[in-house]
Amino acid sequence: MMGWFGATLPEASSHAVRVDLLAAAFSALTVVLTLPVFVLILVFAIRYRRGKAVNREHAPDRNIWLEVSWSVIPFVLILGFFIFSARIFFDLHRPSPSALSINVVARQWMWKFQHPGGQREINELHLPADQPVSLTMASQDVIHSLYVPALRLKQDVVPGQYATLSFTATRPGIYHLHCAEYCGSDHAVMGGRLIVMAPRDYAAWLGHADRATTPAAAGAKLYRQLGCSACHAQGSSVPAPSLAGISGRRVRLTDGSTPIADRQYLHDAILYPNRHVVAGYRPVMPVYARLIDEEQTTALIAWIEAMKEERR
Amino acid sequence: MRARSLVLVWLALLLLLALSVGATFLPIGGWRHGISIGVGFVKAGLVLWFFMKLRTAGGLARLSVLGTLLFLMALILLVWIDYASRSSYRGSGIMTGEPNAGSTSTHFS
Amino acid sequence: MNASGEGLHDAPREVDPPRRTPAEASSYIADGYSLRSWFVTTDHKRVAVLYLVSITAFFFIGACAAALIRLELLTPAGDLLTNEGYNRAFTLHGVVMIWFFLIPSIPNVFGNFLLPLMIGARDLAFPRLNLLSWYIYVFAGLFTLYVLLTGGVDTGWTFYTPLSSTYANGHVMAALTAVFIVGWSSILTGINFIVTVHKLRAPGMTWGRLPLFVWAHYATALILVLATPVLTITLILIALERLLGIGIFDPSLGGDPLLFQHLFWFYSHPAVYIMVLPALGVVSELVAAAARKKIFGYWFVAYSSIAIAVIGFFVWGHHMFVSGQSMYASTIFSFLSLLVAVPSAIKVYNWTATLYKGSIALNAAFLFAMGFIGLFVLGGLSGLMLAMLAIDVHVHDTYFVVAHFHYIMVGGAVTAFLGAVHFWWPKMFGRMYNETWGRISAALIFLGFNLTFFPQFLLGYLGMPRRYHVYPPEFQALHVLSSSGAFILGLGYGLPLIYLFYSLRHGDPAEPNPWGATGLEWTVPSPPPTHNFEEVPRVENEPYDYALRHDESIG
Amino acid sequence: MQRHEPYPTLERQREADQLGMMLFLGSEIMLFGALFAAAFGLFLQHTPDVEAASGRLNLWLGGANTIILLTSSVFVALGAEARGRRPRRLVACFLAAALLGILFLAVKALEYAREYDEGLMPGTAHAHFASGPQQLFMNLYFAATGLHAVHLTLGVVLLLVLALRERWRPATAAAIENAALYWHLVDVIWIFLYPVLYLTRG
Repeated sequence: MMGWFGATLPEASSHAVRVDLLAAAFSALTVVLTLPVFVLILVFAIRYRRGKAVNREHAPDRNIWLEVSWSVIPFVLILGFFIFSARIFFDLHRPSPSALSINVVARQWMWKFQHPGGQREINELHLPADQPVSLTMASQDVIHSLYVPALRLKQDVVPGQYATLSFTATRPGIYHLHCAEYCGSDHAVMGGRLIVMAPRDYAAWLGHADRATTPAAAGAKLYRQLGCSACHAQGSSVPAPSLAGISGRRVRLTDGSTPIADRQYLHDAILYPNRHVVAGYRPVMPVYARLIDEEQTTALIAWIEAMKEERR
Repeated sequence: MRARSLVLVWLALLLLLALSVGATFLPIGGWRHGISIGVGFVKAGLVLWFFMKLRTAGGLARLSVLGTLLFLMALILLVWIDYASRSSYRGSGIMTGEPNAGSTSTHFS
Repeated sequence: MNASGEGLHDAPREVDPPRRTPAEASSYIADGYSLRSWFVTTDHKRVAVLYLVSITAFFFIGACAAALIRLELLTPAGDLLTNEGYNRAFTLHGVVMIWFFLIPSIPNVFGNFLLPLMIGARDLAFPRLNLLSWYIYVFAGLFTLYVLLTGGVDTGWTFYTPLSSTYANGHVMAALTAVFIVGWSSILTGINFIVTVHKLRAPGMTWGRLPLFVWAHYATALILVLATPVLTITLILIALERLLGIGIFDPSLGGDPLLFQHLFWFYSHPAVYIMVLPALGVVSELVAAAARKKIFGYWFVAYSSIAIAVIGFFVWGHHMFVSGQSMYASTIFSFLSLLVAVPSAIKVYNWTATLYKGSIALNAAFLFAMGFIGLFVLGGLSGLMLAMLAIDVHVHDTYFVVAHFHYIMVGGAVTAFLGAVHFWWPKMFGRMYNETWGRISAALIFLGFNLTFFPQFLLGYLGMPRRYHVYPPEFQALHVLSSSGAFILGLGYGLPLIYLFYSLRHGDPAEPNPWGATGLEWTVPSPPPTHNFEEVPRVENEPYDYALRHDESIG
Repeated sequence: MQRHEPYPTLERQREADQLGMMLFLGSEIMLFGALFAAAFGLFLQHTPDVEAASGRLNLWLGGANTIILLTSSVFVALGAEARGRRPRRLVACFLAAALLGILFLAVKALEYAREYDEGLMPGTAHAHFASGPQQLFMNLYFAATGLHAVHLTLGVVLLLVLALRERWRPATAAAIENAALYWHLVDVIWIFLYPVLYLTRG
């Protein structure tokens, strides 16, 4: 869209087009609101400069209605923009149910991506065009922020909390991907490329890409290694809630609340199990926060989610 | 203000303290916390009004206390709005926001 | 002094000006020349001068850091500074410029000097507290210098957790201590100003007769008193986290890094108004004096200062739209942020209306005021753009934000500071500076500033993240433009230092009222005597009661 | 009492002193207020943990301390009331309040010692917590009560100085009033600390 001084910024999604439209319209409003001020200041400064003989009689020193109108009218105009921009913002947080789910782990100073089929990438993300995508992001250390200017999108990744970013890239191409939240020494080089491909090319890329085990399979392996089934399997000696099909269901806790067992819930339940204890059970699960990292946690969650699939 | 009234205020404060401690043992769920904080406000009000002499102080002193409280309440209220409506699960039963739609619906092949 | 006489000072002179005028001989400056006489003074005017000297020193430290940053950014590669070096440079630039220059700049120099003079008082309410607040400032400054000399700190001025609490390894504790200490200086100054305005107004100086400068400083003082303690306690919590690992903001214990951001911005957003409200007050004075006219809509302008201060407390969440804050909270904060636009717009439009049918002197001070209005308007409106949720998601933490807050803080606050320096210099030191050089420097600064920071709006919108010393090569052209602007800007900032210093010795003696302005400070000699007023003035006039000069008006 | 330079009248100077003190207390309220906001945020995020951790604190010692502070406050109010008319009562009241303040600190120290023994003091060798947020709560408890104790200690010193020098160099009315205001504010802060920390039990 913009081509000043050799720098360009493509619009790689329909969201980008809407944001640009909003920004351009707001810039126009800026001109409408400021130009009269600039012109009048210059005109007055010249016309009424000291020493020049002009009519200076009956200069007003107040006019309530004039003042009210120039406070209220710009505000109402801006309010319209507020509603427009809030709608775009809310649309961002309404992800498509058929989204392609990518796991992202940020750490000083790299981005790690994993596709549903297990393909891993570092600092590069290949995605199909015209396919809704949902990134589930976790940070291993400090706050990072995934920023793709071509998509006009950015989301901070706060350690301890999953962040999601949903979008649909529409234009194949290679775009910058940055860390936007200052994260220490190599903040400036914590980035890489977003490569949006035609769906067929993406499928081909998936075939060639370095294919590790899928997150769910990795999770299953970890599940065995860590001995989770010793308690969580049915009929085990130490009673622990069954995990099959738990994902996405409401859970009743000892304090009486019934949160939905979403990824954040499962994340906290694995790393900090005593933060919320399921009703009818005792807080006996060990804390895994210092034993496994965010990637492993994500894999475990993938396996727990897959258990839900199996049950169906 | 006479000494006797000050002592009466003191007695009222002790009574309120007993009330808030007592409320802690009532089986009324989360209301306990509300009561003990509410009683705290009444006690603070008494201290401000009688001991700190806001009763006789000018409007300016009252305004400075009220104004400060206004900004403090703004801090707490707006922080509360954020926590109460964060989309991710945060462990308490107070949250009202919709659950994180993106994560429950995702699946792995 | 009259309308046609303003060029007088540029005319060649037959005789050198006297070394010491009668006014100077009985002024606050003549109270003593020894260092001791300055260091134990409780005279608000002398404390103001102490502040002027110290903030100028810190301004040049901060400017050096800025120069390093702009030099590094001339090329896309990191060739001048290492990653650590760059991170330390921008952290130092932020910490020094915000807490050691901008926040104390106008309030502690001009607020200190002028508040008592403007309201007809002999001093601030608590003169010793005032001196103490300068000592606290200097003490904190020493910590900053220690940080600077021992290698710096790399957390960014925002001290975001967990980077600052767990991961950063520079002199974080010393930097935290410096900011913690300087906060107390702010609080004491704020208390002093509020009490002064309430309790020391001269007879007849009603609230409706206060100069708008005083209104603005009253509003600023409210923020100083009520917002600074929140920063203080937040810094204590970070320090405790670093020292003892108490972890209020540490996610591994279940703490919330966003809570830090809430508390930090609860102070740091209002802190922007600490910097810009005094500037708005200065410009109101400058515009009225230059136009020789009553300010248009006095009450609107006065109350808009209070409104900005109050609303400014409720908008901090607009720094957190992409942080993981609830989207509902973000929407509320976005709406509240737009409310600030109303009082700001009132000021700008009212200044413009003030010029209508005025008798406008195009002197250096007024040029700075005009520059301020232009830059403040652009900064304010780009701020509204940032308050728009969808746009902010794109430009948050990019150069768009950098450009925006430099338009407000540098284009706004620093320009107004220089405007104030040029306007009140004759009052403070009793000498006229060279008007031509003043105009040149105003023009250079306006030009250099726009050349530096306007390209950064484009850079930001095109997707250049902030705090990057290495960047994609397509941004180089705009960065070079920006750096060359910074060179001009630096020149513009250096100039006043020279001709103002020169004027101290060689400038013409200033009359009590060289600009023909209203206000009590212009009724006393320049420089003012130690006790300001021979006898306490009695105010009987409305503020800015400039009479229409019929010799200037036809019709 | 002597009138100082910037003030036209003695009365005005007193008003200014009082207003200055109120503003300072306002900034103190914001200082602790931010701590309360942090505690509230912690409570919202981890209600069960906070309730569990709060239950470990000694409700009765905290309650006793509340009684002590409330009583000291009434003594300070009585003392300030007697200013100018009954100097000996002022001295007695302020001394009593200061002693109660010291008693408060002693009880607080006892509490800290017990918490240390129970392994509730973070950073010590045998500290153990059921969960991270419970440790956080205890941390916040120590930070808040510690900061309060610092304020209280200053208050005790202030009261002692005023009481002891009353005999040969009586303090100004403003100094007495302001010291009293400060003491009451420290009391008010405790009035909120008590329910927030001790009474949030499950």
